[in-house]
Amino acid sequence: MRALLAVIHRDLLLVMRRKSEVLTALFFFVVVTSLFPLGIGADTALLRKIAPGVIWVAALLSTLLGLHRMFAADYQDGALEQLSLSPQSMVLLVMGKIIAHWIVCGLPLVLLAPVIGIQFDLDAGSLSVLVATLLLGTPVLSLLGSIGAALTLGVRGGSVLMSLLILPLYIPVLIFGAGAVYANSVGLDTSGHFSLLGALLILALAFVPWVSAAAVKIAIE
Amino acid sequence: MRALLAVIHRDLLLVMRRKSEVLTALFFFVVVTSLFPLGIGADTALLRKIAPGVIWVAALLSTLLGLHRMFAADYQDGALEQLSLSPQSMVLLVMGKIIAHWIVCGLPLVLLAPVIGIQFDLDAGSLSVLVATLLLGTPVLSLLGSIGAALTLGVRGGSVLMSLLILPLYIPVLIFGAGAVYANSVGLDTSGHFSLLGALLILALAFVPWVSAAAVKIAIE
Amino acid sequence: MINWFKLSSPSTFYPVAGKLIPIFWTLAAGFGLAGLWISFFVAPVDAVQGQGYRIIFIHVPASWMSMFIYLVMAAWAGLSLIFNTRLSAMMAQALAPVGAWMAFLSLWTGALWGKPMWGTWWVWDARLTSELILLFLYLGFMALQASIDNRRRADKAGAILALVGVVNVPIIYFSVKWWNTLHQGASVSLTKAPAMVQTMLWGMLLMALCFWMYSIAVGLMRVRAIILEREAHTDWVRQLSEVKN
Amino acid sequence: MLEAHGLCCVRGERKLFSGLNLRISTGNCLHVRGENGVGKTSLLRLLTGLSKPESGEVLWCNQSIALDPITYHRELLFLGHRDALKEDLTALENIQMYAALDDIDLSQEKFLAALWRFGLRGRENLPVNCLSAGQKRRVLMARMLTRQAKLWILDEPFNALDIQAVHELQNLMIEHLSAGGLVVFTSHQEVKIPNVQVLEL
Amino acid sequence: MLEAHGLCCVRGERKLFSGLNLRISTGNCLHVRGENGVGKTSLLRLLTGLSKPESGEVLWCNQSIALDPITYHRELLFLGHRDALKEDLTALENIQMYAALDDIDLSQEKFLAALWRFGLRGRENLPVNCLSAGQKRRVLMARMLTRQAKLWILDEPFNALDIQAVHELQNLMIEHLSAGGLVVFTSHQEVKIPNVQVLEL
Amino acid sequence: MWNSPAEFFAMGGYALYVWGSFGVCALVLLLEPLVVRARFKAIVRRLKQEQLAEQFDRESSQ
Ligand code: HEM
Ligand SMILES: Nc1ncnc2c1ncn2[C@@H]1O[C@H](COP(=O)(O)OP(=O)(O)OP(=O)(O)O)[C@@H](O)[C@H]1O
Ligand SMILES: Nc1ncnc2c1ncn2[C@@H]1O[C@H](COP(=O)(O)OP(=O)(O)OP(=O)(O)O)[C@@H](O)[C@H]1O
Ligand SMILES: [Mg+2]
Ligand SMILES: [Mg+2]
Repeated sequence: MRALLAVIHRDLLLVMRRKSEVLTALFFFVVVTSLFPLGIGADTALLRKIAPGVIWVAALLSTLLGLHRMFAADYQDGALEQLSLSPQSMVLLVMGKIIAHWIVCGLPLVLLAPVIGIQFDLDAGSLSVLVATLLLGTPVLSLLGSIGAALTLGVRGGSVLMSLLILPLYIPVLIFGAGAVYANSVGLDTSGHFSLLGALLILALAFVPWVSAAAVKIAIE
Repeated sequence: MRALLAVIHRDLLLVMRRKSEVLTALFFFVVVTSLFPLGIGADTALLRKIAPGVIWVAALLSTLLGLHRMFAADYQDGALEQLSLSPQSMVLLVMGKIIAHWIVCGLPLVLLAPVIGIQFDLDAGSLSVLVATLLLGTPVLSLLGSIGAALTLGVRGGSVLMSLLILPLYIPVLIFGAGAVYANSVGLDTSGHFSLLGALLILALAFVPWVSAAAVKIAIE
Repeated sequence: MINWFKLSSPSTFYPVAGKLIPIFWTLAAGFGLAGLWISFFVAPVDAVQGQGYRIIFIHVPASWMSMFIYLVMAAWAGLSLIFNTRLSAMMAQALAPVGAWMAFLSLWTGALWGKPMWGTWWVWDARLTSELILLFLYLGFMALQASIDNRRRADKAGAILALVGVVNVPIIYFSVKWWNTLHQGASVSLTKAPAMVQTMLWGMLLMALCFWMYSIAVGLMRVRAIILEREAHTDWVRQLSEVKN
Repeated sequence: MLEAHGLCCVRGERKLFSGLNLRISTGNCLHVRGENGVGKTSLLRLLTGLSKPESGEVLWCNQSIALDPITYHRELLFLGHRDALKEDLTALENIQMYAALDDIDLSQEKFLAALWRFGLRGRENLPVNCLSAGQKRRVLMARMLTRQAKLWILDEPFNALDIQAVHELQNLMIEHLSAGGLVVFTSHQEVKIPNVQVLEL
Repeated sequence: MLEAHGLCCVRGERKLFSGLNLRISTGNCLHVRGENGVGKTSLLRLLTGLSKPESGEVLWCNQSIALDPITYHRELLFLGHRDALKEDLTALENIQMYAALDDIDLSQEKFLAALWRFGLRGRENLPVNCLSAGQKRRVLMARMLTRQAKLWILDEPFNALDIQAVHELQNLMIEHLSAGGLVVFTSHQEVKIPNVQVLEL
Repeated sequence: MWNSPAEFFAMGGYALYVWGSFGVCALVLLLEPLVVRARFKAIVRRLKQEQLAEQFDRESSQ
């Protein structure tokens, strides 16, 4: 437990050292969602219709962008080797890194989503569903992402390859997440979507840290 | 001139060594454009309407993803220092790197765009306009991107910060690019858009290499 | 005749700024009080928009200042790049947050105005969009400077970014404008405010002056803090009365 | 006590060494020598468990290190060619962070004292990327002091150090040995440590 | 002929040295010494023009290097702490790539001969990330041979090299000097090069 | 123009928007200088401490 906190603390400290880093995942989210109206046009009805999809895709992409940071820097300067030599189970260390990633890249999105929603003219009901789906979904994104980040360690062009590996895994989250918001906006029941998202989260929590730890070990061998 | 070719050759060789890298910008483009129908739903009329915007935004994001590669690796292992000590003007070297980036990240998009366009049910006229705008626009993206890549060299979290710096600069390209396709689809004249895109390209070609070279020099000082 | 070169060294500028700050605060407060009085008690109700239009008295000044400050900031940045003067880089660094706040206020008040007038918090109109992008440019500038440890490098990198931004702001503005006129959203049309009544104009002018003076005052305060931080190890800082024990 | 039986190491298609046995007991020191590329680094990585041997096994206290790596790692300190310091954090933060991960509780003063001992006074709070090549290695020396491990495995620890720092590191190693520690290291330079075993690869 | 007048170097808030003058003429060699962190690397970077001095100037053939960096760089070879090799490319590709950028035309055999001279026979086509620490430095030595520059500025070139390679590098430097070259280098080890000037920082 | 304070605060039904704008605006304009001043004071305090530390150093070395 102490080691878990130590890893989280260390990663957050590293992020804080570059103050900008705390905000950049968030900024990226805002900028991408703002690009769409520019590309598509200012028709409010149209925008409202595509809003859930756009916001979810943007959330997905901004989580993705921060992913390479999870292990890559530590791998390159040999710190990951040192971590794996510390008397802690790798699973714990990986879990700590995932949590730190979520705090930096996931949580801010959840908090900011309402503002973006307003830009797309969503109503209050849709906004609350959106936030709830993001709250359940972004941890899954961080968890699944860690697998890709670990698998592509030390592979040049890794960050792009990683996106490629992970995006297919992200698709269920995207579909249920955006689906729930859409269902709500047309007055359908959303509990099905939510329980599926919850199930994904539990599944991911149960298995992913082990998988990622194994992948990390393979990478440093 | 020989140095320009040498830089291009070197960068392409490095990319080829990781074969996956050649394809990943392209795959990313494909995956992002395919995510949208998943997030938004399969309504053909709606998809056709948002197609130009989505394709252009995807092109923009996939150019962005490869950008950090332009200088970062060379900076970290000291090769950029060595390049700047070679008896060549920095502007030339930077130009070479920009061209190499475009060949890897821009050109494939142009070639693949028609296929994506068909997925969104665009007609032949729109497709050709789309390809033409991409052909004019993606070099501008590579050029402008090099500024951000150079400015964020050695800055931790650089790749996310870079997106933040560059995306605002990309907006005119996005607007004219997507705008031309849209205008064509509603039967308006597109020559205005094209001449603006061309003007942007010429402007960028004339100024950006110098700006980026200055930024690179600042970074290695 | 003031010796400008002498004034451009942080050590001489620091005390001068200290003396100027209260002056600008007084000016800001004076213009502000007068402006507020006019905006709430003199300016008549607007025929179309009712009392809601009074937001104009802060919205327009904030919008103007956000754009104006960017220009000033870029000018300082350019000076620092060309002449390698320390003070101008510090000026640019100090102005960025002020400008960012102004851009934020413009967006905030605009959104709060848009809801009653247009029925929506936000539309993708040229002016609004370019204001949003301006905010991003400010934030990018600040983020870039914050993430580079080496001060000299941070200054130069920031200066390059600011100058690139200056070239781009008009391009962005016109591109968004043309884009918007091509396929405008049907829901809203931006009508200009009805012909300004004389008193309204005065109120706006006074408030704009207030914002201007405020920006100068806060900018100077920030510059002083930055000077102290950066020159902490020089002799003249050690000799300062506020630092000496 | 560290033992290795019949170690064989293959990199790519090249067999670097095979049938290598070694045995180091408490208070002893092993200097692995050999020309560039002969496989010193590869051997050390086998001993830490970072990579697995083609055949053979490594024993710590008569138990294979693959069985219970966590207990083994609790007693182990490995320094490689790369310094594994976070460039954005300060020297102090770096060694504190490693201590937290290694489950070591020390007061702030101890850390500072360790850094000062190796000439980093006044540089504790400088981000590591501002330090010179030798100063980075000195931070690692401070970590050796605070890590409190029994077995040290050091890959060319004398690189980039100036003459005085080389002396200090030798003293540190001698101290560690006389306190019952074990040291395995590689170096191309001559090293003055009493009764050191040499393994020529 | 390399000259420096009144060089002053400031890093962060620390003044590393000031008023430093030096002058090296053809066929001469300067060994910059000093403890870790004294500013050797910083001085070398000033001499290459990679960073600008706070005050003072560096002259090459009586002309400030800031005026015409390209001509200066044509005569200059700088090797730093980092090896600047692309890990994905092979040793051969690495030196060929640098030659292309440096405007040097050599046949493939010349490059191979250079690599072989430094014991990399059989490893020319291995990606650099498979090479050992010392072998990477040997690739740099091969580059010194093929670069054909007049002025060599080398930052701790003897690091990670084994004894034999150290000898070879010394011979290489002596050869270069007797052919009318100039060398500036740093090293914490003793170096056997005839009539070397020493600069203690 | 205003008949009662209540009417003034109601702003003809636009209270939320008008006071939301003016309120946030006032908040920002007041808080920003306060934050800057706090930062300034913190810097001065740090500088003072450093000088004290140096004095001690000098005295103890003598
Ligand atoms: C978030 C929303 C808004 C933003 C970002 C915004 C931005 C701006 C900017 C940048 C200006 C200065 C432009 C110039 O002087 O050329 C401006 C002026 C102005 N805005 Fe807004 N605005 C917003 C909403 C509104 C709304 C809702 C109204 C009224 C219905 C409005 C009315 C005005 C008026 C009357 C001016 C001054 C007109 C002029 O000088 O030409 N704005 N706004
Ligand atoms: N994929 C591969 N194919 C062939 N040979 C390889 C491969 N990977 C590594 N090698 C060889 O294995 C050896 C690795 O040696 P190692 O790094 O252990 O050397 P070392 O003794 O530590 O040398 P140094 O003193 O230079 O640090 C090198 O000779 C290298 O060329
Ligand atoms: N931002 C900074 N603030 C304070 N000191 C700094 C800063 N950046 C660098 N330094 C100091 O400048 C010096 C850099 O020295 P340099 O790298 O030139 O040393 P060196 O002589 O090459 O040492 P080595 O033998 O270890 O390679 C170090 O003492 C370092 O602590
Ligand atoms: Mg080795
Ligand atoms: Mg050095």
